[in-house]
Amino acid sequence: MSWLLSTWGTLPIALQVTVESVVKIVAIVVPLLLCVAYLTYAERKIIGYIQVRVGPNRVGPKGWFQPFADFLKLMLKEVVIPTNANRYLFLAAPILSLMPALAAWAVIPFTDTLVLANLDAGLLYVLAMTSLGVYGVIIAGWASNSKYAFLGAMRSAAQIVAYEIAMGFALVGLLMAAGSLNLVDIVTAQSGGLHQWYIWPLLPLFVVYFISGVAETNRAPFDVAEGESEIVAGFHVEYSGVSFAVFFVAEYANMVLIATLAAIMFLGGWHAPFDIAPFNWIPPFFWLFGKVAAMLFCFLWLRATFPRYRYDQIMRLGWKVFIPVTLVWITVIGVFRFLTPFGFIFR
Amino acid sequence: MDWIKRHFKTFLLLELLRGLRVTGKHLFRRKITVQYPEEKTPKSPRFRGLHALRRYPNGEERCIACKLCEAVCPALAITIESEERGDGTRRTTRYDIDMFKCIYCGFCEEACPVDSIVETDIHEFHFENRGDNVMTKDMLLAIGDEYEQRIADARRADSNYR
Amino acid sequence: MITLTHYLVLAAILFSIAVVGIFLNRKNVVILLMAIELLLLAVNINFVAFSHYLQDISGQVFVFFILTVAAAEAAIGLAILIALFRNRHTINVDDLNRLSG
Amino acid sequence: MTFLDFAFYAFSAILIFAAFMVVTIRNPVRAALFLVLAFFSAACIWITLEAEFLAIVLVLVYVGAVMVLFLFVVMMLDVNLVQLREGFGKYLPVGALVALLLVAEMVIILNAKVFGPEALPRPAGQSADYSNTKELGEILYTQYAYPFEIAAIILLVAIIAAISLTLRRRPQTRYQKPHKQVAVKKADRLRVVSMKSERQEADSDGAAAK
Repeated sequence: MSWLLSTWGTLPIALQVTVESVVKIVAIVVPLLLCVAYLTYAERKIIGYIQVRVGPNRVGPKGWFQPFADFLKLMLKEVVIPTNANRYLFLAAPILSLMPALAAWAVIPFTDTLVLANLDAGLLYVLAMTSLGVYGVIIAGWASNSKYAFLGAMRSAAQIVAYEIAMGFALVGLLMAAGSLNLVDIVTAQSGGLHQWYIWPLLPLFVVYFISGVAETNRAPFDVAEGESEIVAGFHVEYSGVSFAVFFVAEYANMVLIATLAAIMFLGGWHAPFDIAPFNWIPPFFWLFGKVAAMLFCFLWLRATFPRYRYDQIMRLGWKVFIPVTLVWITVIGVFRFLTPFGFIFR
Repeated sequence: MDWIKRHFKTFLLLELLRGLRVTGKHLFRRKITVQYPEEKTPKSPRFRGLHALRRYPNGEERCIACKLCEAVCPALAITIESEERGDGTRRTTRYDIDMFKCIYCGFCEEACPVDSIVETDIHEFHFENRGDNVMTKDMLLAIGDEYEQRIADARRADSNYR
Repeated sequence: MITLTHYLVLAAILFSIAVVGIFLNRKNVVILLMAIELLLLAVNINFVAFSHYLQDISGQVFVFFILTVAAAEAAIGLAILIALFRNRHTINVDDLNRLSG
Repeated sequence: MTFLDFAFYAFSAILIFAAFMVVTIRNPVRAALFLVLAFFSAACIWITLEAEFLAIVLVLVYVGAVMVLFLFVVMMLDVNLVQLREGFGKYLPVGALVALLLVAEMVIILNAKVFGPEALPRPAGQSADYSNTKELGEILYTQYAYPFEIAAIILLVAIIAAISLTLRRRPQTRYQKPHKQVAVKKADRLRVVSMKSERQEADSDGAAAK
């Protein structure tokens, strides 16, 4: 052991830093992928329960190994590349959609010290990374050489771009309240109990953010991008096997990301709702985990409840409802915080 | 006033919350799933599954090659050839049902004057090779022999309603 | 050691490539717009590099404004392009001569 | 070679390659994708210059929004590529000449000692609590407040211009008005009239039949 440590010390600094970063990245990505795997299981179970079924229960005890069975099946399937498809772009698209979904996790704080990169402009970085996700979709649709894939890609890209604006405005309101782009600072500003969480003063922004998040990840009821009844399966019709699995993982990783951001920004992150005895026995990380799980449950609950929106209604909701709502609330925050003595509400 | 009420309803998402309440309640309802291979739901005696050719109690095959079933079959799944046997009765030499064509409508069963071709309540069967889907006379008779008791019971249970 | 010259040369090369691009693709309006974006990017790199080496944040403010204006330019340019394509069914610069006498 | 040097050369190489592909490649969709790559590597280069905020904004605005717009337009337009490639070779000599001139002039200027490492050494890295965003914000909202507002107006004008340029009403198309559909109440459509039940007299009915 000591030998290992002394050898480690003799290695060049660049190598040390690289190895350390890689280990940290793996330490984030592997649990994340496990979460994604069990999110698919949870989705099938919860939607099953809501539909008065029991969901998958065959592979392993109570179906616990179902995600691995699914993964194995997808690994073993053939990756079909359509005729006249743009081969390189076709294969690059799934990676392009997964990469930003994972890259955004670099700045997500799990507790006040457990964060890979405590970036000063963390919120902006997350926004930038999530805005890259649209490329995977567009390229997949275009490179497939299929009209259904292309239509799905166009729909989904327009939808993602539209809702990103509402989402960005919701976050502008948040950073007006928090006065920082640093995610750790944002959570620290919410310490002290349930009443300090930003969900109360920023409730409209929270609702807009969450619904935009659902739309951004192309989840039901905003999943016109893959509306089975109209355009088969949207941008990933032509994908099979591993390349399809990567799209799938990217969608779920984005869901987890949106849920985590909602927990961090509006629900007090890793802080317990009450800073008294039974609550602060639980370590901070598990509070964050529990909040993320609750947000993810809402994702699934929405999917199980609402029918798919019509496309023009989605566009109307994004441009004509959400953006004005966020703009109004930003004005309210600004006026209250800086021009009236009630500014403490939004602090 | 009405206008205000409507906008309150819209912006508080009341209707959406009501929908969520309904699904939320169902989350905790008792599940009614039947774990199929282990548990099975009861089947009606009229269930129309795999076909079988029956025999009389003395072992003589019932089918007299009247070809009514062949004629009535809407999917043209049945093929019959027949000739005279040594004792002067007419019997089939070939009785094939293509199970891929068959739509399990039960018309053959209805048409049969001697209750020979019947549909049993067996619905769990499969084929492993191409061509296996065409059931020949021997196979159909074998099924009939094997499940005669079940077939007879089902017919008796349903006899009041025929 | 990377000096200011490195960044300036990089920007110069980028600028030249974009100029060549304008010459080469002088029929295709879309590529022309892209080449203009590249020109602006080269200029922005210069601004950021100067800002860093002179320790003056104003350069970055200018980049901020250039980004704003360039985004507006791209949006309007593409809108004009779509309007043109709808009416003339081409994006060839040579065919867009309705206004010449 | 430090990590910074390596990063600079790597991203510069990618940037120049991508820019070259943008102007030479045949397919406009691929050109747009290479432009995305160019912007992305430029953002990385800006990070080496400690301009994190602008780098992230470049990714957010350009890669995330403007290039998506470009891709949309390029994919939707059904352009005749062969026609657009005419004269590609014809203008190459002129273009190359201009480019060479440009490079030569810039090299002459850059060779001078003003930008050398002696005149302008690389500034020491900022301390860990330095915030590029904060510094930029402080100067942007004080000294550059008016230009900032003018930029906002320009963006607004661009939004309006883009919409009004591409908007077209198709008179023969009938649109649905979702907000009106949603707002309809039972009382708007259904009127319950209370009236006495009617019964036709048997004999008059019979008379009519005759």
